[in-house]
Amino acid sequence: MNRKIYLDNAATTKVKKEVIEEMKSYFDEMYGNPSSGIYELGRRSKEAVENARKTVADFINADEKELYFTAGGSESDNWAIKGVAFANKDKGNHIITTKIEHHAVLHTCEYLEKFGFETTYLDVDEYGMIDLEQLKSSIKPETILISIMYANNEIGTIQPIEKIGEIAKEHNIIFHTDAVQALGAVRIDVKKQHIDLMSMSAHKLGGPKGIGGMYIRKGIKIDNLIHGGGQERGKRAGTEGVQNIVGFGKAVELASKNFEQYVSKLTETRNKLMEGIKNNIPDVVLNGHPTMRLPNNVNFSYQYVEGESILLLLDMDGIAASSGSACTSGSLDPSHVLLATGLDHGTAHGSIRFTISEETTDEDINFVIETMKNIIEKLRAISPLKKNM
Amino acid sequence: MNRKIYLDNAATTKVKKEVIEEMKSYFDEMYGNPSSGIYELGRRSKEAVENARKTVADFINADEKELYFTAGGSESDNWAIKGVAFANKDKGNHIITTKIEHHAVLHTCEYLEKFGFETTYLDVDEYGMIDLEQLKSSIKPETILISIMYANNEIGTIQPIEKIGEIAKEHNIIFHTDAVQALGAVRIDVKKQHIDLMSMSAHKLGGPKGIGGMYIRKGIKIDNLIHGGGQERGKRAGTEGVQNIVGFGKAVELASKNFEQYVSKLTETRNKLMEGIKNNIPDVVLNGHPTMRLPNNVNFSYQYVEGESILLLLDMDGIAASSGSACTSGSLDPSHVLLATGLDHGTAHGSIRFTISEETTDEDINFVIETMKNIIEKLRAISPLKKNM
Amino acid sequence: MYTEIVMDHFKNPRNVGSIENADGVGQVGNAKCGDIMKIYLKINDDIIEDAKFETFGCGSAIASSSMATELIIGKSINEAVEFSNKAVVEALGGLPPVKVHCSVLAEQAIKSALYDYAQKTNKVIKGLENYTPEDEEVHCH
Amino acid sequence: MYTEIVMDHFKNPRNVGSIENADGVGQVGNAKCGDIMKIYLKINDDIIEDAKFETFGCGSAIASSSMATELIIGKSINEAVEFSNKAVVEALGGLPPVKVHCSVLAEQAIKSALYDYAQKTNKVIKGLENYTPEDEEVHCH
Ligand SMILES: Cc1ncc(COP(=O)(O)O)c(C=O)c1O
Ligand SMILES: Cc1ncc(COP(=O)(O)O)c(C=O)c1O
Repeated sequence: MNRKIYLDNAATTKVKKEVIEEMKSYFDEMYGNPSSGIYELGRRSKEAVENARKTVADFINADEKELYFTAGGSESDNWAIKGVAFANKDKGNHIITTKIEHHAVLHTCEYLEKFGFETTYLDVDEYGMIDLEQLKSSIKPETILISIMYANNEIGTIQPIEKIGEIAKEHNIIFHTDAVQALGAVRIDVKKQHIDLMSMSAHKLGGPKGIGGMYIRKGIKIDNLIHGGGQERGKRAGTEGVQNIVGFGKAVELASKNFEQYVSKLTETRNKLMEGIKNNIPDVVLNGHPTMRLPNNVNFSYQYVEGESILLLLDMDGIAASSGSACTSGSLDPSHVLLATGLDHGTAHGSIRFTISEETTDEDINFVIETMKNIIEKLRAISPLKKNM
Repeated sequence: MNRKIYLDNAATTKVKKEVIEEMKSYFDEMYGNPSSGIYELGRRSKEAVENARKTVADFINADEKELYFTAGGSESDNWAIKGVAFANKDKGNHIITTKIEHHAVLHTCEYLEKFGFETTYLDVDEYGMIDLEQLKSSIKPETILISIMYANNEIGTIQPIEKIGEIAKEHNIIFHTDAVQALGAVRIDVKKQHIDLMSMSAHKLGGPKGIGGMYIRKGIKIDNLIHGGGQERGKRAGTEGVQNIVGFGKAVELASKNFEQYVSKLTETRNKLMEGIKNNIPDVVLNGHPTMRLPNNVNFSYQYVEGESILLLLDMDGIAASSGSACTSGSLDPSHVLLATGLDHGTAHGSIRFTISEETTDEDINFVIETMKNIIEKLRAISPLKKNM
Repeated sequence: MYTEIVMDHFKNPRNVGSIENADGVGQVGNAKCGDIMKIYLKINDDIIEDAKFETFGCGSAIASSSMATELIIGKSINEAVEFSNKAVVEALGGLPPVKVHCSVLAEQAIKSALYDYAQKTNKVIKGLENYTPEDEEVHCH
Repeated sequence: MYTEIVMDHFKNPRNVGSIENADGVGQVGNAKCGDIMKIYLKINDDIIEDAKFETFGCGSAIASSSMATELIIGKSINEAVEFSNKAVVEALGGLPPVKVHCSVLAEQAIKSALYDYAQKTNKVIKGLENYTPEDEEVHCH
């Protein structure tokens, strides 16, 4: 079996050829430090960084002065939440987020308890959607930050970001959204959607690992997470990962071309996979919202079987997938996201996420459906749960 | 003038050919997320990260379990200082550092004032050396951290790290050292030198930008700086920059080969440049220690002239150098490091740092000396200061 | 992640299924923790003549069940009571630390099946005097 | 970073040097801030016939001095008093924001030289009535 089908694009993506090509010359030709603008090598690097900044900013309808590079989505999430909390603690100590955020948000909020901050974790419905009324009623005079993810990494559910932005704005509360999974999959407009802070990560859309971005609306009060040199207009210290920034810029540039076409093709392929599984395998539960979901995300729970064993059998057939988020595999707890949607533990344990890319073919889809059918049959045959039902 | 001589290797270095070669396959072949160990692509990435970890750990005589990857020196410095401060604030609120640290240390200490921490900034002598007696007498019952850089980025002075480590150990205080400039230039042994925490950065020794490391001795109490997923054994969240980590590992592997030979060759070349400038240009002041200095660092002040104009003229002749640290160029203040050594402002403004690499030839050195002679003459001819002396 | 032996027993698990009118049946684990193991024993003259299993769980849980049944078939009851998860781990060529609990589960499933046998036959099995099957309260490992 | 005009004036500064028995000499700035500008004026019939400078400072300080002297040679005293840093910035094709203060320094050096001329000749220059040379207290820009 030499076929390889990579369907874990929410964990990370292959770096695109054009991106690699673009990055190449920033290793040993234009290797200057962007802070060394006094000489040519330095200026070239600076220029490259600023070009990438403009590309990324344009893509989300931000001003390039509002766009900062970080080491990835986790750093951005930490920066947004700690930075706003510490800078605004004279105003209040209350944060609102959801039960289905990435750990980079959840664990940061937990950490802030030690500094006297309190967090309200909003519920989600069976589709992973928050309730705007609950959001409104959770707002207190001490609320300084609302952090709600754009699209969920496990189940793909897309939140009503613009409405959340409006509510935050009405109440004069800073609104952060983790758009790590949304960037390049959904049309984002930080102005229209009233987003104040937004986390991004390059490796989720064909860029390199270890580089990310943060949108910070002009005027937002936020402390630095990484203090030091004057890089990123004094807001994020550290010699810029120029080659990675260039790669991030290129990945965004590629994503912005034929964006609508790309999304609709992806959606079509995704639907084929979704339908195929639903129609060929009994006793499955779709996780996430049926329509308000990422165009690349397919997540089902397969009753009476456990996820890891499915993944292992998939791997033997050359298919890479994930059970919940990449971060939680290896852990024994079922995904907090699935539990938040009301799934019981047993069912949650049997969930598999396929996240496709534009390289995914119909042939791949058919092979995956067929393979899954066999795997689930095989595992159910040895499961003591099936019979009890 | 097509000659290009890069003498700003303390700002950043060219990525080595072998490093680029090693990184290559981690973009679009082995692009898996190391957290996705369930399938082969993920396992390969994980393996690559662990191999690099072992290489870097071995080089500093650490256990690989004590080595963590970060996004660079600045993140490591921030993590070390904030992490220890926040984790040990029940023990005390006092930090000791020096006046000549990198801004990543200084600005972090300043930021911590807002949380009730206090910092003592040790003086240095004219060579940039701290006084061990002053260190001892600065220790209070509330002292929880001593952070003293291994080698200074501007003037190259190397501190008596082992003695500092001993003092810290005697008093049961955590000792952090910023070894960003020292790694690959000085033999480091975290065990022998009683180092508890150590910051590193790959781009200073032929590795890629945007990746660094932190040594954390087993048992040291430290909070995370970046919370989230379980990467780096739960201590530093964020999808690993695998390709960059691989590059870091390779750069360290290369540095560890023929290390003594490399250092002695570098020292020899450096001495030629130092002697050449001293003997050919009048009214210069050597900055830093004459012998206890980095093997690649040459830093002089040229009286009556200003550094930026020297750099511009050097650039025209294809020579890249720096006036103080890369981070401070573009700023108007003279370097805090030079002022701490007792230099007056005028003299400090006229300082130029050359940092050589193993690629620097004798021919380069001679050309630089000749060029500097002409530049200094030219600028002194239009300086109003010269005549007043 | 897993040894070749683990992968072999996972891919081709031995002794899958149930035994009709088994002399002892034990089920341990629960869906909350993500693994349930059910072991069936056929016992004759104090000798375990056959063993079968059904498992809901990860790769190592399936492999552990498979290996455990392999190891106890042919053993006497007294030997089977002494049976420890270490034997499973060893026979599998090792398990990742986070997965060792799967082998513990196998040990418990066997004990539980022996206990069931003892109850049904009104025998006292040496070494099982103080054994009581896992209560319903859940402690995931 | 710098425009071509800045680089040209930096590389080949015009009017470098001093004027013996200058009619007016002004020095502003200080070593602490990293720039000192000294301007010498030769004035005849209220016309600036010649101007020279000596500068310790960064590239834009040298270029600003060079451009400023170019711009005021041939000007009347009244025109020179009105002379503003904006003219220097404009003529140089712009300066980076952090370097605009260099052009301010050039304006001040000229004013200071005109003041010196007024003191020496006991003239009152319109527009300079309230001018006093920078005191020694240092404010870096
Ligand atoms: C001594 C020292 N510490 C810290 C840093 C920061 O390292 P990085 O640029 O990798 O964040 C540098 C270099 O810029 C340095 O020279
Ligand atoms: C929704 C979400 N937020 C944050 C992150 C963290 O991003 P990174 O791995 O770049 O730190 C991820 C991916 O791991 C994610 O899916």
